[in-house]
Amino acid sequence: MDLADTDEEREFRARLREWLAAVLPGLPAKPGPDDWPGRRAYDTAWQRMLYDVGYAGLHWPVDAGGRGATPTQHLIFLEETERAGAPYVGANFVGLLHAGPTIAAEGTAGQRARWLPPVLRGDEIWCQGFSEPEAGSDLASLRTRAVRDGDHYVVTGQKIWTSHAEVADWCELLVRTDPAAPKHRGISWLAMRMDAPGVTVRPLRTLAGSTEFAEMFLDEVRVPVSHRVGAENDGWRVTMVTLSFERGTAFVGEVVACRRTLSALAAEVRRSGRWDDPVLRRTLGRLNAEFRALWRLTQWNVAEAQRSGGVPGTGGSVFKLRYSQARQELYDAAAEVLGADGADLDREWVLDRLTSLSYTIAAGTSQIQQNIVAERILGLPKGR
Amino acid sequence: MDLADTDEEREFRARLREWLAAVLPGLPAKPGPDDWPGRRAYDTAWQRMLYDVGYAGLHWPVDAGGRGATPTQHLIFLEETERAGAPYVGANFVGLLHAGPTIAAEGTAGQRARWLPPVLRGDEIWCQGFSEPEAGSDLASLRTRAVRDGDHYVVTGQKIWTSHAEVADWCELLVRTDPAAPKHRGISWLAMRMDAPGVTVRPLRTLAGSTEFAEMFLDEVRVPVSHRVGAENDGWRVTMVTLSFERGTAFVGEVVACRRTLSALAAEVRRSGRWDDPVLRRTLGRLNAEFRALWRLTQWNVAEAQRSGGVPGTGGSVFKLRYSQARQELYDAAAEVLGADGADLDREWVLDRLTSLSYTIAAGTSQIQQNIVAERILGLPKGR
Amino acid sequence: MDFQLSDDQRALRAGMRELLTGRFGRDRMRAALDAGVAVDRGMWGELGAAGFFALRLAEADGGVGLGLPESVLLFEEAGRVLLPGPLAATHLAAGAVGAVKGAADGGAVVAVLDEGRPVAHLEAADALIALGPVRPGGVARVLEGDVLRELVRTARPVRSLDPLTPLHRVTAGVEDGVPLPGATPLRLEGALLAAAEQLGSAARTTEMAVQHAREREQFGSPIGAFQAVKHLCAQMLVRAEVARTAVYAAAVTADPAEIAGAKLLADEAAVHNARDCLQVHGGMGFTWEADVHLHLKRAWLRAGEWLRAAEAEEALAADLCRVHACDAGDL
Amino acid sequence: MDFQLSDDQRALRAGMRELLTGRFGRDRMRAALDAGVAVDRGMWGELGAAGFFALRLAEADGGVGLGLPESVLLFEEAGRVLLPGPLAATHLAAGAVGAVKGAADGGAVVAVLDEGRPVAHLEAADALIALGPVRPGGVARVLEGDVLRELVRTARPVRSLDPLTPLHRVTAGVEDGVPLPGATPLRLEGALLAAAEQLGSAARTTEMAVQHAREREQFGSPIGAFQAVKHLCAQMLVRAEVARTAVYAAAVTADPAEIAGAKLLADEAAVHNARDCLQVHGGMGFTWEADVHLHLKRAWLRAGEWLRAAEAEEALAADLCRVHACDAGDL
Repeated sequence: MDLADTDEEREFRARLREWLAAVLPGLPAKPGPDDWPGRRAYDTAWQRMLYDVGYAGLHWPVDAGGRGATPTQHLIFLEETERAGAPYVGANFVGLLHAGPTIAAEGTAGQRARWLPPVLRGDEIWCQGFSEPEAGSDLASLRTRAVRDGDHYVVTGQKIWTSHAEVADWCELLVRTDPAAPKHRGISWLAMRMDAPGVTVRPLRTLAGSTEFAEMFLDEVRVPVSHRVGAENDGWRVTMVTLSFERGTAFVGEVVACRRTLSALAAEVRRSGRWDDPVLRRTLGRLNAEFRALWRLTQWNVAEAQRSGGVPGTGGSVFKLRYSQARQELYDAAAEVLGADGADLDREWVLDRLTSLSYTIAAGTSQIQQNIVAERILGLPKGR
Repeated sequence: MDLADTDEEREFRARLREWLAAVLPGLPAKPGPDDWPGRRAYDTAWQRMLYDVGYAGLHWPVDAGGRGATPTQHLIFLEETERAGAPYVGANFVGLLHAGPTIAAEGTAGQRARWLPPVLRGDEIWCQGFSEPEAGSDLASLRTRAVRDGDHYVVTGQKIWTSHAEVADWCELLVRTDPAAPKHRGISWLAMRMDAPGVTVRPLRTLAGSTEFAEMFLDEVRVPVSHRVGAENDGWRVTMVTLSFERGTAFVGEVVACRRTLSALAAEVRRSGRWDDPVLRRTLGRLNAEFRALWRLTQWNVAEAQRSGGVPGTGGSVFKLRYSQARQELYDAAAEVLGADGADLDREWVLDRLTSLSYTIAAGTSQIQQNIVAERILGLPKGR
Repeated sequence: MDFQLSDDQRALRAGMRELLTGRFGRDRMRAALDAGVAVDRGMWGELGAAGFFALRLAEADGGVGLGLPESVLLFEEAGRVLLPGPLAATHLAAGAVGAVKGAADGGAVVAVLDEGRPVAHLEAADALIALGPVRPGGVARVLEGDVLRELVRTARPVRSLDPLTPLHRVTAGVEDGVPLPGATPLRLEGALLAAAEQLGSAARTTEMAVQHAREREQFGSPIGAFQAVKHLCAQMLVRAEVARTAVYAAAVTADPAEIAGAKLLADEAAVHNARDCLQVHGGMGFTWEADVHLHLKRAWLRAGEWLRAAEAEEALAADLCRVHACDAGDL
Repeated sequence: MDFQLSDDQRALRAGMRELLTGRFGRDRMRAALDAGVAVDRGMWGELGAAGFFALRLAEADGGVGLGLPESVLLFEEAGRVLLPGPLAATHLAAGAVGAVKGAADGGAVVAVLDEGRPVAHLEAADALIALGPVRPGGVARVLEGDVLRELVRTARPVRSLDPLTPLHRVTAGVEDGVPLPGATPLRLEGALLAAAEQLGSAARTTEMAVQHAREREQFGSPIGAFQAVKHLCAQMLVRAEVARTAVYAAAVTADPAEIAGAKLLADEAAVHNARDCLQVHGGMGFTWEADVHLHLKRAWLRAGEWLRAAEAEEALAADLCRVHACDAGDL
């Protein structure tokens, strides 16, 4: 068991720090949360900067245009960029972490050549059309239909929880191509242009008041058959490759950020003269244990993935169950620290408390995650 | 909404207090926990005292030899006896609270005349043979078989969690009389003499080290058919009458005792000089809210039963879910209060902490209770 | 003892539910939300006409002459439908005879100033009750007219977590204003009324979760058939019912420790149930269109008002130190 | 970074598991329980021969020359099988060169005296380590010979909650005895070793619950098919795995705050998992014959040893006050 950087990792970290220190001060101001074109421009410009110095697609395979970095190097990259306050992956998220890796793993040579380089350069933005209002936790019960018409699919249906839909060029879309097959067997994966006729995007307001997500209505949208990745009706398997990526290092930056928040909360408590309240103090102390452990669990999962050749283990569900709860406890503690200011949306942490509520729901509810842990890791019987 | 005693209730309470104050000082010393004959003698002597002054079978119907008291009077009786430190129902428990009410409700005139008066007088002790090792939460899957042989049943099987088996005269027994019927439809209720040939009792040691329960092995025990209460194969329905009694006022004395314990814990914290620890203080304060509310919930359920003519409502499951958890939290708090003495079995509360662990399991686990609340009160669908 | 609602109490509750269903149904609530108007003077007047504020004012003084238990039933109904506005403060002002003109009949809106906390509904308020400190015997005061206008002028608006509860930061202290006659335990009564609203919210989110669990199908059956969902709903009911008996009993006894317990448990029930309701609703619960977030935000706000968890727990701890607390016959 | 067990570490762990399975399987454990003999000198010697105590003693001094991570793996195995005796104290005594003769090879039994707490395994002890106060820099001492004998003579036996951990109350203070050379952070290392035992117990009760859930049938299927049971088991695994990474990382870094966090989370995992294991077992879990109560009782005891929750939380809170804690590169 070793937590120290290897020589190579130390070198990688040092160079990255140096580069970040040099370029971050020159970045323009961050656009506002509702300025979608501005956010796209900001996020893609950052991606282009990463591309130009060779950090783009760090964890992608070399033959897909990536750097073939180890999971640990990827971890270091995410850790250092978060600690330096660098921009997030933002609008590039789906392209870099879902659609891109899927195309890299399952696409034809032509598909890889067409779609991967623009993702790495920040030239094209992808969004995700998986979730549907009626499907929810039962993702595979999706109903959006694709009917073959010559060399096109004609797609009709409704998608939800699509981030960056307003500014995306492409959508990775799950559609039902065989309504008669068992639900997991009749799904196909398509790349759909967002400017195709029949695509309507409507912002979806969340309880936090923001429009971070959208609904997407598809009315006889024509998608070329050549834009299907993987075999027809094999889309569920194709997608699972993508989803396991999501659970690998998706929360690295957030755990680092949570630890920073925790220190800031302690500082705020001292500043406000309430450090002599042991209830508050011990609550923060407990959360310190929690987030230290979550950071170590991240490192453990990454090291495991590294040993197994990059395949994320089942540790992702264990991590997500605990992290989603710990994050909610962190912002409950923040509300305690804020006291009378806890209802002021302009105070730091108040909005985060609201968004933290989605963590036990999004990307597999805690109930679904517990089923996964119980059935796939512990081997308990299915059903009931 | 009224929490005050009516004139009649005030009178009842005053007389009871007066009598308790007069007789309790003259009681002999309590026997040790493993002195079963001594415990039987002590408990039945107390029952006889209650009988002689008219408190025996307070909540039983008058035509069964009881006093036909209201649920509120029964509540007052349980509250006042607990507060005065009077003996518990003890060995008389099954007779007075399970078997007796079942016979009163479902027995023939002859059965009532034979079995009820000795219960009220403390002359005969009953135990309960319902649970089986393989049945557990699925009580109705019991396997102990009764085969008809002329005017007898021949009973073979195994029972578990039988309290007072060593000193009981009778056992209320659930047996399977029709193995081919659906599980709830093939059960009968029998009164079995504990000295019948073929009955073997073996003490069962609990994690608290005590032998409060026993296993009972039945090897071709002959039980007269005339000792069956209710119709053959109708024993499940007959039993449910009994079980609903159990959930009515079963915990009144305990809630009163928990509130006393909480006050004693606060006194101990002050005595040991740790009252300036707000974590401990607030923990006790929160438990004060909890047990005050549980007392009010008891009163609410009793008042509801009184209005509905004595039938306990579904509030019993709500109460048991919360109380079993609160009781465990109370003794966790006690362990905090005891600190270094928390591992000393001779200190008050340490053994209680162990026995409190059974509360989320016995008489329907919390998981089963939540099913009951969800399905019977909230109307959520069965299954899965 | 008859710790159940009387027929009159049931009728009172049914009447208020009917009034609110007609006057502040979901469409109206959503319209108020979109318009950003929390206190509707017309509705305030109708509440006044229905006796919502004057409920405990003596009949001789033009009130309804009922007690805390009846108030609690009305506030529970208000909590169910997320009725906005400083209901408890106006109700309390109406009870203290002549304290604020027009409070009893719904002609005046009375808000609360609790030192160090933001003031809810300040701009709509015709008067403010400034609460004394948490300790017993603290004197409450009334701020009106010029004092109030100056306070409003210097107040700083706060972007409120709860869209139907506008908030302002004020600089005035509780020493300003006219002392309220008598030593009315305003803070305790306010805490109890807020607890009743929390109870109503906790009961309502339980119903919402159960309804959704019955209707929403996933994996081939209603999600309410899955134990995970079933048990979330069961625990919601337990929380609501335990809070209910605590609130009702505190209304009957008006005992300070009992009120503290009621506020503590009702706050927990409202917050926790809203969260579980959100969890049962899944992604749909995370949208602005679902009402569950409004219950959660209001519950969070109310938990910070009148008597907070730390204060309630301390009061309940102190209560344990009364000699022979359990033998004093008040069990 | 390679935060995974090395092949050597796996082999070490496998060897210890094999030794304990053969030497202290369930039958032996139950026999020790029935006989009331917690420390078996023969087994102690075998543990010594296997390097359990001398693991971290330098090879030059006759030890194995390994580090805290390896110790933690052995103690995890000990925790799995409920191995009784003052394992951590003897291990620590063996590491401090010459502190207690015979500790390294299992010839001596060394127990712990922590002021104000009962002493475990006093009668079996050849020496006592008296821990200094919780604050850093506290000096630990060794009590042997006449000092120890006088202490044993005046000790009062305590009827112990954990039947395999006899307890005594002693009157001596930590000022007696010979100061230990160096400022070895004994309390922290003891806390970490105890945390490793808790981790082993938490992992074991998870396995016990899962096994029971697979085998026990109710309502026509294994109870592990019901979500209520399934989710209890899933949360047990989460607790054990989070504690595992916390304990392993603390062993690698030996950072005081990290050790405090590891003890806190491992204590919680052991106690909570034992309780959930009991719940999954239902009535059978409440019997003396089931092992689950032994895990719970030991877990409760260990949670009170070396570093308790309140102390750990305070240490972790203080850690947050270090300037730029998150930017110091030790994340």
